[in-house]
Amino acid sequence: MIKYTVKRLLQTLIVLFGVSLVTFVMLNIAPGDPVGVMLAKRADQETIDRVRHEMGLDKPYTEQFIEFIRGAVVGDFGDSYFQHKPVSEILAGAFRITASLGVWVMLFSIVLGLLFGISAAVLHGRIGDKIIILISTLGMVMPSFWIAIILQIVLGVKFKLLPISGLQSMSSYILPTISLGLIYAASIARLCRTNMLDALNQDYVRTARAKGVSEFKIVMQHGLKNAAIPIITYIGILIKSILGGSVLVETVFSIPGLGKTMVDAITQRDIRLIQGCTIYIAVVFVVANLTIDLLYGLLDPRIRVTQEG
Amino acid sequence: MTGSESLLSVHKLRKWFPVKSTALFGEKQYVKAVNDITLDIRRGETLGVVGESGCGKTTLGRTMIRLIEPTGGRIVFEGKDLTGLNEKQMRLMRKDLQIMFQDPYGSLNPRMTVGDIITEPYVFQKMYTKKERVEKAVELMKICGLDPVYIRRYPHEFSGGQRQRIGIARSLALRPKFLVCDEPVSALDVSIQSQIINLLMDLQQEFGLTYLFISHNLSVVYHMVDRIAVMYLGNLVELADKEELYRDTAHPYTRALLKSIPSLDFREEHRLRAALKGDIPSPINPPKGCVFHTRCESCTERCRTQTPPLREIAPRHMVACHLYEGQGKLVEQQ
Amino acid sequence: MSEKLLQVKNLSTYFYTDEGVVYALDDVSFDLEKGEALGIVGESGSGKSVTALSIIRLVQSPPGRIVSGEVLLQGEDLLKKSAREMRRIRGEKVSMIFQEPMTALNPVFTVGQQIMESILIHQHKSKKEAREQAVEMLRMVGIPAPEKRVDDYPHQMSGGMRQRVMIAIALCCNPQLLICDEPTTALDVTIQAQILELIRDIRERLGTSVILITHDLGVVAQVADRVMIMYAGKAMEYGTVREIFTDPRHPYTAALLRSIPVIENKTERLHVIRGMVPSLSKRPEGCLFHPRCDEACELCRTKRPELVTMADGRQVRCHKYTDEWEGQHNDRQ
Amino acid sequence: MGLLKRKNDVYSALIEGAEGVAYTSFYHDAMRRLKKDKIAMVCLFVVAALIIIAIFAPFIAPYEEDYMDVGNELARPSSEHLLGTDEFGRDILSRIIFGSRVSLMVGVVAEAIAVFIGLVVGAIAGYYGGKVDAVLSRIIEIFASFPHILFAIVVMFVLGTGIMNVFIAIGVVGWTGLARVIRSQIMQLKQKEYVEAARASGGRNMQIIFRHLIPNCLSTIIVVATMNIPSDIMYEASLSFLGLGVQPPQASWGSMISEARKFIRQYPEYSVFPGIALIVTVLAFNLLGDALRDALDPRLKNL
Repeated sequence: MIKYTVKRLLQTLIVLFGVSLVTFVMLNIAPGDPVGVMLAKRADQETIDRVRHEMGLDKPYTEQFIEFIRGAVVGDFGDSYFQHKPVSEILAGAFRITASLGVWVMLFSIVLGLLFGISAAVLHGRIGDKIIILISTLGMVMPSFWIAIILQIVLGVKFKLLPISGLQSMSSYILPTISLGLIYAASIARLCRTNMLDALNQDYVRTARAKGVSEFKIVMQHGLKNAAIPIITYIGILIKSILGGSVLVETVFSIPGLGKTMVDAITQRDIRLIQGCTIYIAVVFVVANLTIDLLYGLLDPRIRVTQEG
Repeated sequence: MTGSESLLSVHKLRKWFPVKSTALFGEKQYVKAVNDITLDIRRGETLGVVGESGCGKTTLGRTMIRLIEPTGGRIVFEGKDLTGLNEKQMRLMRKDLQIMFQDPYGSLNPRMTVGDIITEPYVFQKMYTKKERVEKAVELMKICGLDPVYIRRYPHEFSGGQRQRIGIARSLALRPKFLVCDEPVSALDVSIQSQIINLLMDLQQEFGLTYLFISHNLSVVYHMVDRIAVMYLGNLVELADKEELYRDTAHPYTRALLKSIPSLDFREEHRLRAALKGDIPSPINPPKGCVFHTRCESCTERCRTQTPPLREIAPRHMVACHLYEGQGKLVEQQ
Repeated sequence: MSEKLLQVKNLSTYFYTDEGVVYALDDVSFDLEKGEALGIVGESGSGKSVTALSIIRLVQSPPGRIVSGEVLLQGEDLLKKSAREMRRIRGEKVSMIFQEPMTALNPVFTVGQQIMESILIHQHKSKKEAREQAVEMLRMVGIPAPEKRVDDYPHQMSGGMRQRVMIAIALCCNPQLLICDEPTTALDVTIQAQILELIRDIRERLGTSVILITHDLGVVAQVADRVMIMYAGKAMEYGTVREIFTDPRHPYTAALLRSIPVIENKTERLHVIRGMVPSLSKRPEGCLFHPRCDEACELCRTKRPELVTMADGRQVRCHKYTDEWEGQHNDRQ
Repeated sequence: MGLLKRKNDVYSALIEGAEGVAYTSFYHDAMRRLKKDKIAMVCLFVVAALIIIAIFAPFIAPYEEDYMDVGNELARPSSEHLLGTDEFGRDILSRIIFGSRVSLMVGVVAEAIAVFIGLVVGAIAGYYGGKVDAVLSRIIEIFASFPHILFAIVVMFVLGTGIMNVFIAIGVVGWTGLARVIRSQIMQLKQKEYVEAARASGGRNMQIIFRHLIPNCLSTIIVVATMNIPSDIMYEASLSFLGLGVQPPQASWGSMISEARKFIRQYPEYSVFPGIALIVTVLAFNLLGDALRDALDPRLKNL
């Protein structure tokens, strides 16, 4: 188990370094003249050179990269050119908002997903299973931004039941959570159903039945415990998708989360902020993935308890 | 039928698989699948290799034809040392060394027709024109008891027994001299098993083949072979002509193997008694001294510390066991 | 109460697949005395495993369905029992072990938990008592240092050990009938000998009746008292071990015995049963074995023989032992 | 040797004999299974219809892509404009029809890029294993750490907007999933006995990869690609929705929904129509992917 943990930690460090390298290259080297892109020709060459010097972009790439890494490790991504505030400050605030929404979306999708998934597996072959498959397939194809707008029109504008923007009150969480959560609830349902069916077809379930164990206990204990392992690994991917998906929902409901910050930064061409945002989100995902992998090791005895010599 | 001079021999052949050691910084650990085995197979002979799972018989078969690269020892085929050949040279030698497999479903590519499967060796060795290859395929199918009309069918349309015949046809395509048969009948029903065994014996007659016949089923092996090599946890424990091995078995493990076979004698007094206690130890760190000592009734202090050398206690009857200390002469390891 | 523990009458189980109806088990009858061991022998696709699954009603439906017949356990017909009643019987009166020890145990539960689960369902015991009983069961099936191994996970054990755990699970509530579906096929020959010896000891010590399903006639000779030979879903011959091995009457039984390589006999070429095992959905007309039988004649090709009980109690499904056979004798190919 | 003598009759027997025998190749079987699945046939029909609409859009659409019916902006559905007009008076139905071009092209082109990269990286990592696999797996992990949408946005930012850049952005981001699937499949296939048989008769690495490994991955590639196309289409729509994908006046369902948002009060249905077109397309591809998986690889079927 320790070996598994250390190996994973090492791999994560490499990935983090790789993530920062890719982001740095894409934003500073690929576009050629980042400052030119940033000021979008709204300034003459002389100001461009001054800004380039100010941001230290005239130094050789390797030096810039080392400086960038030293800063990133400490959480300092430099200052946003347009907001004249440290990027890390903007991101911290934005992250709190996205995180609070993200938690609700995760809860919503996991609870709904497991509920539908398990019942579909238990009702396998009967109508219930077919209905759930249909609903979950439909759920997966609904673009989150489109549902967001429809909910806004129907519940917000027409019936004025729920606030249609911002995250001030609790009720303002409902619409964004549903529109973002629906897709993930559907994919968890499908994943859970497949894994449950797979687990219920294993030999050890036949052994359990030969012992006289009740169907309910077979599903809940034997089936779920084995099916849970792949589902937990999916939660890692879920976090990444939520971070991605929030871009759309935050734009529709104008919630100043990480996603919206990112889009605004892109439209304003604020290189430092874009760079900070991308790294920040990737790091959150990588760390979350690591914790889930370690959790995965605890849950699956085949990893926790290695083969005796 | 058995010529005198040796077709293929191996000297202290070794294959150790590195294992990711559980201890983080511990020294490298190995599964010693094949441990310094010396064997000599004569032209036209069938040598049986018998042993339980994890004894290394499959690895030995594949290492002998360098399908798996050995970690030590020498392989000599028709006087030529194969161990040193580079890939290109080895590829030419592949014509004479072939292999057939156990799993009728895993040994044939489901996406290729029977004709393509059998003639694929010609593609790799760049032999014959397209037309000649089809003729060869038809010829090989007939020899192996398959109706050539089905040449364009896919493996999933054949029974287990027929698939084994396709595998045999493929292994004969390059007219090999030496054939490794890795448990060719273990996955088949009894009635189909005897059909394939008879086919293999007929082919040996017709083409003067030399077989290395690997199996965990001693009675199947006994029927097919001239000599039997018994392996345990990567080591050769006994090697003898089959009657000699059965009549006066030397090594305790061979005796246990023979006694464990459920015979058709149903009488109460002859019924099976378990000959061996406990389980096969883990191959990662096998027992010191004689690997079998942990399960052997006549185990002595010497067995726990010293690895018994292979010695010839009777003409062409070798055994690696301290019980025969001082008898016969040591097999000198060239 | 009849002395017979189990009476199976005309049991048939068919599988309804999109390629057609598979007659996996077709009109099979046999019975089992208390403490007796019955060997069910057949090649793959002969329906032997389906027999066991039908008795204990674990046939997966769809696509499988028990179509007809009775399974009387001490006079009570299991086919009429409700699902809840069957759950009480499974593990308490009848239990079963399977072929693949590697996959038959749940990887995320310890071995002890899986034994205790059966105890806690059928016997009202505290967790502590159940755990002690589990350790006792592990000792009884010959697992060294059971107190320590009880908390091991299946992946920490060898194939042989896991099969012993399976037996411990099956026997922890002392059932009257233990069904073993090819229990030693996946094991090495020396480990197989240990498991067969264990099964024999259990019969002596606990008096449990055993149904042993296998394709290996040697295994049957070593453990069983009576034997039923199955082919393509039907019973071909039924008799005591002595009768079947010394005087095999059905051509298939005789051919099977002759085609097994045995070390002692010196024959050069193995006796072969020509052709292939028939498909269970497209079965041959007349006697199912006639395409592969050397003594087949016109009668065999047209009329399917019944299972006939002969004077000495032996049962054979072959026209040779019916009076019609004399007439047909001459025109055999 | 007796064999040569029979040469001619062997040959003639081969021709008249083998010809007559019907044989079902693997793909015949798969097609037969697919035909039995009614839903799959419907989806196949929908996808085919979409492709035809996309190709012949100029002939099918009642109006030009950017024809403005001045003075008739935000008109409700009428006989002239079946789905009404947008804020510039352009016919919504025609723009949806032209929009199908963008979506299908992105689905195909982006997925082609993703499949190419994924196949190459996955096959090499899977086949060679060891250090090569360790390095490539880390690279896969690095690219998989970025949320799909964000990475595409950054790529768009670097490359600039425009349809070609959208294809590249989505393609360059979407290959990690397929790479992982191919890698694990190649690792399994590598141990198959027919690969050992090929190596035993002198087959070179490249021959083995192309004759044995890739053909046996084909069904997985087809299934995974078909399942990815809908998400690619969704990503394009999202990018365009954020104004970072297809730029006006070119019609894309995503950008239409984004424009429609501004006129929720006057003409709420405006944003519904492109949404429905998007959902139908994505649904068709999704169900087709499921059906293909069941037909091509019965084992993958989740019962």
